[in-house]
Amino acid sequence: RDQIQSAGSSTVLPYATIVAEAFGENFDFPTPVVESGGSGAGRKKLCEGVGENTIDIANSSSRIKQSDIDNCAANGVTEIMEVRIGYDGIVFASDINGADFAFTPADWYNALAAEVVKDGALVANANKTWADVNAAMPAQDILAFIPGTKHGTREVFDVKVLEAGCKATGALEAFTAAAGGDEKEGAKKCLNLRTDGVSVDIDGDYTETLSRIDANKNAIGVFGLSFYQNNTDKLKVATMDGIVPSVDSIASGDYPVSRPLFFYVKKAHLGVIPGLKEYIEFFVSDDMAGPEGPLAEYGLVSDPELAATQEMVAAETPMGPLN
Amino acid sequence: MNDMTLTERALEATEIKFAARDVQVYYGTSRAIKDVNIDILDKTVTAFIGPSGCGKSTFLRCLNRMNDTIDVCRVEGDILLDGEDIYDKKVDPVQLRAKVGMVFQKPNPFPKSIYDNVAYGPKIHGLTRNKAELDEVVESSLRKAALWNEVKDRLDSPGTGLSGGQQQRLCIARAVATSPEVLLMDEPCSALDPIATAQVEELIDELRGNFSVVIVTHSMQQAARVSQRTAFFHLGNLVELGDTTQIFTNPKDPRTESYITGRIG
Amino acid sequence: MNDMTLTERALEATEIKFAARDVQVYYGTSRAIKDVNIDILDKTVTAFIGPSGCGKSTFLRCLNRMNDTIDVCRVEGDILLDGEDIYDKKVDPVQLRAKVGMVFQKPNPFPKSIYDNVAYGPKIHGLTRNKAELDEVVESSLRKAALWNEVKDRLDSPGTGLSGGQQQRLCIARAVATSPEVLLMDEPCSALDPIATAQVEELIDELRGNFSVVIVTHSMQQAARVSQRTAFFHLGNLVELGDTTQIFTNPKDPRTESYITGRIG
Amino acid sequence: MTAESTNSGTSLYKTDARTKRRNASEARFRIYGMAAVGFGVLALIVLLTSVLGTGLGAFRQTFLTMPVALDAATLDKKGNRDPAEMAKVTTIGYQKILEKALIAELTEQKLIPEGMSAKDVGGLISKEAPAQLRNKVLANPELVGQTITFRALANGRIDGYFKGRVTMESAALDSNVSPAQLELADKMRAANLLGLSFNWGFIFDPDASELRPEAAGLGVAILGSLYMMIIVLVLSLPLGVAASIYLEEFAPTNRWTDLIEVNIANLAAVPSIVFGILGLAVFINFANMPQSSPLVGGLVLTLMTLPTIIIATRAALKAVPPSIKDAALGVGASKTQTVFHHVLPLAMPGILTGTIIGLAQALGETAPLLLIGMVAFVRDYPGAPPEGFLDPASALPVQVYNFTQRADPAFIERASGAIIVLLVFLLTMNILAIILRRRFERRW
Amino acid sequence: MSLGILSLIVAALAAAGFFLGRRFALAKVAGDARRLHSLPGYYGQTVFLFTAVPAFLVLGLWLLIQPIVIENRVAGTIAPADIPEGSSVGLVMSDVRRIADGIERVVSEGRMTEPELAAHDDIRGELASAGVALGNDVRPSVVEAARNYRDLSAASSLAMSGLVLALALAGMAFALRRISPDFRARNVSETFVRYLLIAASTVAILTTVGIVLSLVFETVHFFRLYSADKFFFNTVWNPQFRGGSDLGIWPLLWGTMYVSLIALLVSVPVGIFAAIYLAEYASKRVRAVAKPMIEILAGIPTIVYGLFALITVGPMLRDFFAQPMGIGSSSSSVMTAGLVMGIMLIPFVSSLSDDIINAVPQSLRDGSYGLGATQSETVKQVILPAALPGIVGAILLAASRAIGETMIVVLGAGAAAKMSLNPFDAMTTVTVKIVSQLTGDTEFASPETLVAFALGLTLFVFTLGLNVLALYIVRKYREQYE
Ligand SMILES: Nc1ncnc2c1ncn2[C@@H]1O[C@H](COP(=O)(O)OP(=O)(O)OP(=O)(O)O)[C@@H](O)[C@H]1O
Ligand SMILES: Nc1ncnc2c1ncn2[C@@H]1O[C@H](COP(=O)(O)OP(=O)(O)OP(=O)(O)O)[C@@H](O)[C@H]1O
Ligand SMILES: [Mg+2]
Ligand SMILES: [Mg+2]
Repeated sequence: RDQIQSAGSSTVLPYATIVAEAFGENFDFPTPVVESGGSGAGRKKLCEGVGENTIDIANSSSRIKQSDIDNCAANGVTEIMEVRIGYDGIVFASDINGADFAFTPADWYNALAAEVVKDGALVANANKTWADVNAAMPAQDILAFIPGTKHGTREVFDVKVLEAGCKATGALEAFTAAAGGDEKEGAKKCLNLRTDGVSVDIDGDYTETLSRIDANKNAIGVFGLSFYQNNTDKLKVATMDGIVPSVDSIASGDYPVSRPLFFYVKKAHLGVIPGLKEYIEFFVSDDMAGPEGPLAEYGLVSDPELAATQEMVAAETPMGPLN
Repeated sequence: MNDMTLTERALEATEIKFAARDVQVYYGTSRAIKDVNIDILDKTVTAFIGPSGCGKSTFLRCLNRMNDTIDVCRVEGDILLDGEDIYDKKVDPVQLRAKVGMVFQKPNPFPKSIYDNVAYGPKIHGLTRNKAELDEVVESSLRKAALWNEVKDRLDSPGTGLSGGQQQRLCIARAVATSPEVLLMDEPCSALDPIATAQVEELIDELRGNFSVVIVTHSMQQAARVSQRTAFFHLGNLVELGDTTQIFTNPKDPRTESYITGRIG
Repeated sequence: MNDMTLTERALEATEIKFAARDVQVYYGTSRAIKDVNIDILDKTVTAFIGPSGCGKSTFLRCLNRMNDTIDVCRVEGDILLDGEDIYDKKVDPVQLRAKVGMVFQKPNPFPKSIYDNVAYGPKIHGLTRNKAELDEVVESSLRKAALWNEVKDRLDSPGTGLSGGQQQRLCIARAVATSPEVLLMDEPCSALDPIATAQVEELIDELRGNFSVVIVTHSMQQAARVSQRTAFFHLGNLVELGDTTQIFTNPKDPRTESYITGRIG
Repeated sequence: MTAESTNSGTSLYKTDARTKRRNASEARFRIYGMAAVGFGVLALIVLLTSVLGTGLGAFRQTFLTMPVALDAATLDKKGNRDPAEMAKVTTIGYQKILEKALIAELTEQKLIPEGMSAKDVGGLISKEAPAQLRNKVLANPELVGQTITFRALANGRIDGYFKGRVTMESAALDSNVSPAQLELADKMRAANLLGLSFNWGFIFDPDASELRPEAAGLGVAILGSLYMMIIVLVLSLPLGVAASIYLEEFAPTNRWTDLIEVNIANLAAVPSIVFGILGLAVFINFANMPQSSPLVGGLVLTLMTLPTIIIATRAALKAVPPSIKDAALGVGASKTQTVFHHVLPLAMPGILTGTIIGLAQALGETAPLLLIGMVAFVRDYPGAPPEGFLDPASALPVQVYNFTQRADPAFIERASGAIIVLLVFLLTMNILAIILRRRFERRW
Repeated sequence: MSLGILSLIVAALAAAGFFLGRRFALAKVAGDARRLHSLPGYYGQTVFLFTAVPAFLVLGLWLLIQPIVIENRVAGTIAPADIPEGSSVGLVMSDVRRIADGIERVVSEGRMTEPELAAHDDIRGELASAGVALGNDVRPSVVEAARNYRDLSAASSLAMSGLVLALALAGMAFALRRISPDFRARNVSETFVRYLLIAASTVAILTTVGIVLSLVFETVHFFRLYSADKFFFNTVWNPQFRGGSDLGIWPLLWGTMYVSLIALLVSVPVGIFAAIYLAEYASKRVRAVAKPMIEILAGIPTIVYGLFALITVGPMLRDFFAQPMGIGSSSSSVMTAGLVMGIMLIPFVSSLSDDIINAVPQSLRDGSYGLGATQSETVKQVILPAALPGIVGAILLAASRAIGETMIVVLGAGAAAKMSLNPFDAMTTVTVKIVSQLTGDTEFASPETLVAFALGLTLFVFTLGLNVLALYIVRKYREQYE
C-alpha cells in the first residue's frame, strides 16, 4: 500500500479532503484516501491493529474514549498521537426570509424540554410558539431540527445548550430535588425532549436539515459553522447569548457552542507508510490550519494553540492517558 | 363460381347458422385456408374431414375468432353468424365465444380442481344463481361428458392430474356447461375409448336437438355416425360439402372419393 | 400365484424384452396400477387397450421410468428389461430412455425448429458423425413419420406452429430418430387421418423387424391391424394378455369380451 | 342472409346487459393495467426530469481563458529547469501567478471596477487552476519564461451565476461571492474571456474537495463501479443460476432444501449494510484483503445480489411447462441436458430480468460500501485490472452520496449529474440483457 | 512459483486434457463416435474436470491450512520469556509474519540477503523502507522466528506447487486411462457438474453463517452491556451519548412493518397490474419500451427517492392530506416513505411477474377464451393462479427490499422512533437505526453503537420467521394447483 488511509468523522471529512487534495498536488506522494463513516467507527478501525490493511489516521469530532484506547492496546496499537486541528462552531439558523432570533440556552430548554419549570413547579412543556418561551421572540410555531443522537454535534447541543438552559431556568435544581438530591440523575432528566413532533431529530447531515427548512419555512435548524458559511444566502443565523457566531467570536471563546476536532495517528505507521509524517505536518501547518489558511476559509475555527500542536507533531509525541 | 349457388341456398334455408364467404386465412405469408364458402345449418351436426394439416382446425378456430389470439394469423372474407358478420367491429368476441363454444384438439384443462374447471364457464356467464344450481350444472355436464362416474369422488383434485382421455372429456364437460348455441369440437374423441366415444356421440346427438354442432374428426365412421352434413377439406380448400350420406356414398369430387376410399392423404 | 407360471414362461421364452412383476403404481395414496405381471416380447408389437383412465399411460410410463418425473408417483414391483431390473439403483434412467423411446399422448414438440426437434436425439446420443448424416437421419425419420412432404420446405419454422396431427407425427419422428430398441407409443394415431394412420402403422410394422413396439390405442381395429399381442387393462388391472387374434376372437375374461363388444367403458 | 334470421338468442351486434357489465369490468381492468404502467412511467419521468433538470448543468462548466506569463524568477529560481527543483514551488505560488495574469489582462481591457481588491479578482479563478498550471509546467519545464494561453476553471459561484443558481440578490447575502465579482464576470463574458463549454472533466477527473466543487469529477468512481460490476456479473450470474438449477431441478424436496430456500429468501431481506459488516469481517479482517478495494466491494455486492438472481431464476425455471421436460427426457436426454438445452433457454427472460434488477440494485448501493472503506475521498485512479481490483477506488453511488452531503450548493447539481452518469452506466449495462431477453421471449 | 502461474499451469493442463480426452476417446473407436457411450465432448470434459478440480481443491485447502500449521510450529519455538508484558503469542506472531514478509520484500528487491538483514542492527528501519509497518522494535528471537517462518513457508509452498501439479497430472492420467468406449463419461461429468451446482447453492448457507457469525459476537458484547430484557420488551428507543439510553426494539420493528406494509400496498397492486398489462394487453412495441423503462426505477439510487420524498411528496402529503384532515403536521411520515418506496419496488413486482405470466402456456388462455371469458377474467382466474408461485416470489423479494431500505426512510419518514398508528406520523425502521448507530460519532464499544449488531441479528431472526411463515402459506396454497 502506498497511500495514506484515514477514516472517521464526517465533520472532519471536508477539512481532511481539502488537506489531502492539496497534499496530493504539492507532494510526490499519492493523495490520501479519506473515508467517512463516523468517529466511533473510525477509531474502531484505527484500533484494529498494526499493519497494511488497517488505517493510519482516525478523524474524530470528539475526544477518544478510554474504551477505544483499551481496545487499541489490546490489538497492539500502543502509541497514538492526538492532533487537535481546530474548533467547529455550532449555529442555529432559520430560513433567510424568516424572522430574526436571539436565543439563550434557557430559551432552547424551555422550547424543547419535556418538562419545564413554570411558577416554580415542574410541568409538562406546553409552549407552542417561541413567544410562549420568550415574549421578546416572534409568535412563530416552535419547530426545531436538531442532530440525531448519532451525531457528535448532538452531544455538544445537549451539554452546551440544553444542560446550560436547564440550569439557567432552574429546572436542574427541581430535577435534582425530585431525584432525592442526585445531581447526576437530575442532569439526565434535563435531556429529555418533548415527543410531540416539535423537536425533530435529523439522522442525515446538514444538507438534509437545509432541505427540511426549505420544506418547513418556520423551522430552526442546527448547523455547523462551515455549512452555514457556505449557505449564507439561504440561512439566517441566530445569536446565542447575544453573540453572533463567527470564526472570530468562536476563537475568542465568546460564542458558547463549539467543540474541538481531532485526528488520531497510529504512531507505528509513521515512517512506514510513505508520506504519513509529511501529511500530518502539512495538515497542522499554518498554510493549512492557520487562521488564514483554506481550512479557516472553509469554516474551521483555527486553534489558538496551533503552534504547540505543530511542535507535538514534529516531535511525534504520543498522547498520554486521558485525564 | 359456385359461390352463387351456395348463396342462393343460404337464402332458402332459414336455419343457416354460420355462413362463410370467401374466407382466406394466412399464417404470416402462407395461406392455410383458401376461398372457403360454407353454410353451417342450425340444429345439425356438421363434420369436417380431411387429411392432417389441411386446415380443419384453422377454419374451426375462425368460427369463434379464436384465431385472434395467434399473432401471425390473419383472416379475410366474411363469416356470418345468424346473418351477422362476426368479424365486424361491433362484435364482441367474448359474446361470440359464449355463443360458440369450443373443445380444443389438445386437451387443456386449467390448473384448477376438476369442479372449478367445469364451473368456470357458468360462473363467468352468471348462468347459475347459487351454489346448488352450480353443483347441478357441474354434475350434469360431467355426466354428459361421461366423466362423472370416474371423478365424482375427487372433484377437488386438479384437472391436470387426469388421464389423457379424462382430460379430453373434462374439456367437453367444460364447454357443455356454458350451454353454447354452437359447439365446435376439434377431434373430441381422439383419445377416447369406444364406449366413451359412444357416450360423447350420444351427447352430440342430444345437443343437435337445440344447437348446431361442428365436429372435426379423422374417423369416417364417426363422421358417418354422428353428422348430417360433411365438409371435406383438402390443402386449405373446401373441396366438397354435402349431406353426409351423399358424401360417403356418392362424392362428387374425385378428391373426396379418393380420400374416403383411402387413396390420398 | 400365477407369478410362478409367468416366471417359468419367462425362462422358456428367450425373446422376452420387458418383464413386469407385481407392479403397483400409486399416485399419492391412490393406486392406479394393481399387481400387473406382463411379458413384452422382442420384435413384436404389443397393444395396450382398455377404457380411458384405466392406467395404460401410467403403465407405459413405468417402462422407461418417465414416472420418475411425477413427484407423487411411486412404483413398486420389478420391471426387467432384458433381464435387468430397470428400477435398480445402478440403472441410469437416461440410458434406459435412450433404449426405450417414447411418444407421448399429448404431442409436445420443443419450442424449436422442426429440424432441431428431430435432430435433438441423434445429437445428444452422438448417432451421426457429421451434418450430412444428421440431415439424412432427420429426413428419413420425418419420412417414416409421414411428415416429410408437408414440412420439407419449412424445416426452420417452429415445431409448435404445426397442426395437431403434424405435431403428433413430429413427435413420432423425433422418437424414431434416436433408433430405440423399444418404442412406446401412447395413442400415436389419435389425431391422424386414415392415410397418415396407415403410414404410421406401416412404420410400426417395419420397426417390428428389429425392435419391440408397445402401442396404446383406443381403436380395436388398429390394435387388430398392427399388433401381435394385446393386453387389456381395466381399472388398473391387467385383465388379459394374449395373442391379438385370440383376444379379439376368443377372449378368456368376460370383461375383455364385454369391452371388445362395446359393453363396458 | 337477412337480418331477420336472428331467431335464436340476441344479436351479436348488440351487447347484452351482462356482457356490457363484463366488458365494463374488462375495460376497467385494462385501464388499471394501463394506469399502473402509466404510473410507473410517470414516476420515472418525474424523477428523471428532476434529475436531468438539476444534473445536466454539471456537464457544462464556466472556463476562463487568458494569457499567463510564466515568470522564470518565481517558478525556477535556479534556472536549471529541473522538475525536481521546480516542484518546490507550491500551488500557492502558481495561484499568485494566475491572479497576476488575470489582473494584467483585465487592466489591459479596462474591465476592473473601482475598488475591487486583487483577492476578489483572483477569487474568480478556481482553486483547481493553480494545480493544473503547476502540473502543466512540471510536465514541460520549457514553458517557463514563456507566456501561454491558459484555460482555467472559473470559481463555482461564478459558474453558478451563469447557470442561474447564484443571483445578484443571493450574492449580496453570500459570504463567498460579491455582486461586484458577478458584474465583473458579466463583463468578462462580454469580452469573451469567459464562457460555458462542455465539461469533460466531470466525467474523467477525480473527485475534488469542498473548496472546489467546479473541479469535482467522476473518473475514479466510474472506474470503481466498472470494476465492481465486472466482479458482480462474473460471480453472481453463474453462481446464482447454478444454485437455482440445483434447487429447482435436482434437489430432492426435504428439510435441507427447505432450509436453503428459506435462507435465500431471508438473505434478500438482510439490510445491505449487514452485508458490509459481513464483508468487513470476512474479506478484510479474516482474508486480509485490502480496504477500499473494488475487489472487496464486488464480493460484498455479489453476495447481496445473489438472492435476487436466485429468486428470479427459480421462479422462471418453475414456470417452464413439464411437458417440455418430459419430451426431452423421453428421447433419452439426461436431466442435465434437459435443463441446459431446454429449460434454461425458456427460463432465460426471467433470469435476465433478475440479473437486470440485481445489478441495478448492486450498482446503486452505498450502505455496504460504507463499512469496507469505499465511501471515501479517492483522487488517484485505480490501476488496470487485475491489480487495479486491489487499489482504492470509489463508486458512483458513493460519489452521489458524498456530493449530496457537501455544504457548497454547487454540489447539488453535481450529485444529479452523477446520477445521470449512473443511469447511463446502468442502461448500457442493461441493453445487452434487454436485447437478449427479447430474443428469448416467446410463448409456447 | 507464484499462485497465479501455478493456477495458469493447472488451467492449461486441464484445457489440454479436454482435447486429449476427446482425441483419445475418438481414437479408441477409430473415429466413429457412435460406438462411444457418450458424446466425445464428455470424455474431454471428464479429463478436464479430473485435472482441474482436485488440483484446485487441494490448492485452496492447502492455502487455508498452511498458515495455521506453520503458525503453530513457529509459535512453539518462541520462548515465553520473549513475549513482552501485556502481549500475547498471537501479537508476537503477527510481528513475525510482518517481519517475514518484510524480509521477503527486501530480499526480492535485491538490497540485502537474508543473513545480512538478520545481522543488520536497524531491521525495523530497513523493513520500513520496504513499506512494512512494525509496531515495536525488533528482538532477535523474533527475527529468528521470522526466518524460521519464512523457510517453512517457502518449503511449504514448494511442496504445494509440487503436489498440485502432480495431482493435476495424476488426475489427467487417471481420467485418460479410464477412457474406453464403454466409459460412462457423461454420467461422470454430469455428476461432477451436479456437485458444482450443489456447491453453488451452499454459498447461500455460507453467507448466512457468515452473517450470523459476524453479528453474534458483537451482539453478545451488547447484551453484556445492556439487558436483553430491556432490549426486547422496552417500548422506548432513546439513545443518549452518556449512557442511560433506552434501546427498546419495538418502535423500530413497528416502524419497519408499517413502512413495508405501505410500500407493499403501493407496489404490489401497481406492479401486478403493470405486469398483467405488459404481458397480456400491451403491444410488442409498448412492452419493449415500457418494461425496461420501469426497470430503471429499480436502478435509480435510493437517495434520489429519498430527496423526492423529502422535498416533494412529504410536503404535498402534509399540505393536502394530513393538515386538512387534522391528523398530523409533519412533512416526514410513514406514508411518505412508504409511498415513495412503493414506487421504487414496482419493477421488482412487475418485471418478474411479467416474465412468469408470459411463461404461462398459451393453451390455457385459449381454453378460457374458448369458453367466452373476457381477457380480464382469463387473467384473474386462470393465468394468475397458474403464475402464482412466481408472483409470490416477486412479492417476497419486494418485501425484502422494503425491509432493508435505508435512505428513503431516513429522508422520508424521519428518524423518530415511535409506535403510532397514524400513518402521517414520523417513524423509523430497524435498518435505518442499524446504519445510523453504526456510523455515528458514539464510541464503538458502547451499547449505543453495539446495538446495531443486536438489531441486525434480531431483524435477521424476525425475517427468517416471516419467511418460514410465507413458505408454509405458499406450500399450503400451492397444493391445490400442482
Ligand atoms: N399425475 C397424476 N396425478 C394423479 N392421478 C393421475 C395422474 N395421472 C393419471 N392419474 C390417474 O391415474 C389413472 C390412470 O391414468 P392413465 O393416464 O394411466 O390412464 P390411461 O389409461 O392412459 O387413460 P387414457 O386412455 O384416457 O389416456 C386415472 O384415474 C388418472 O386420473
Ligand atoms: N400457429 C401456426 N403458425 C403457422 N402455421 C400454422 C399454425 N397453425 C397451423 N399452421 C399450419 O396451417 C396448416 C393447417 O393447420 P391446421 O391446424 O388447421 O390443420 P388440421 O386440418 O387441423 O390438421 P390436423 O388434423 O393435423 O389437426 C398446417 O399446414 C399447419 O402447419
Ligand atoms: Mg387440427
Ligand atoms: Mg393415456
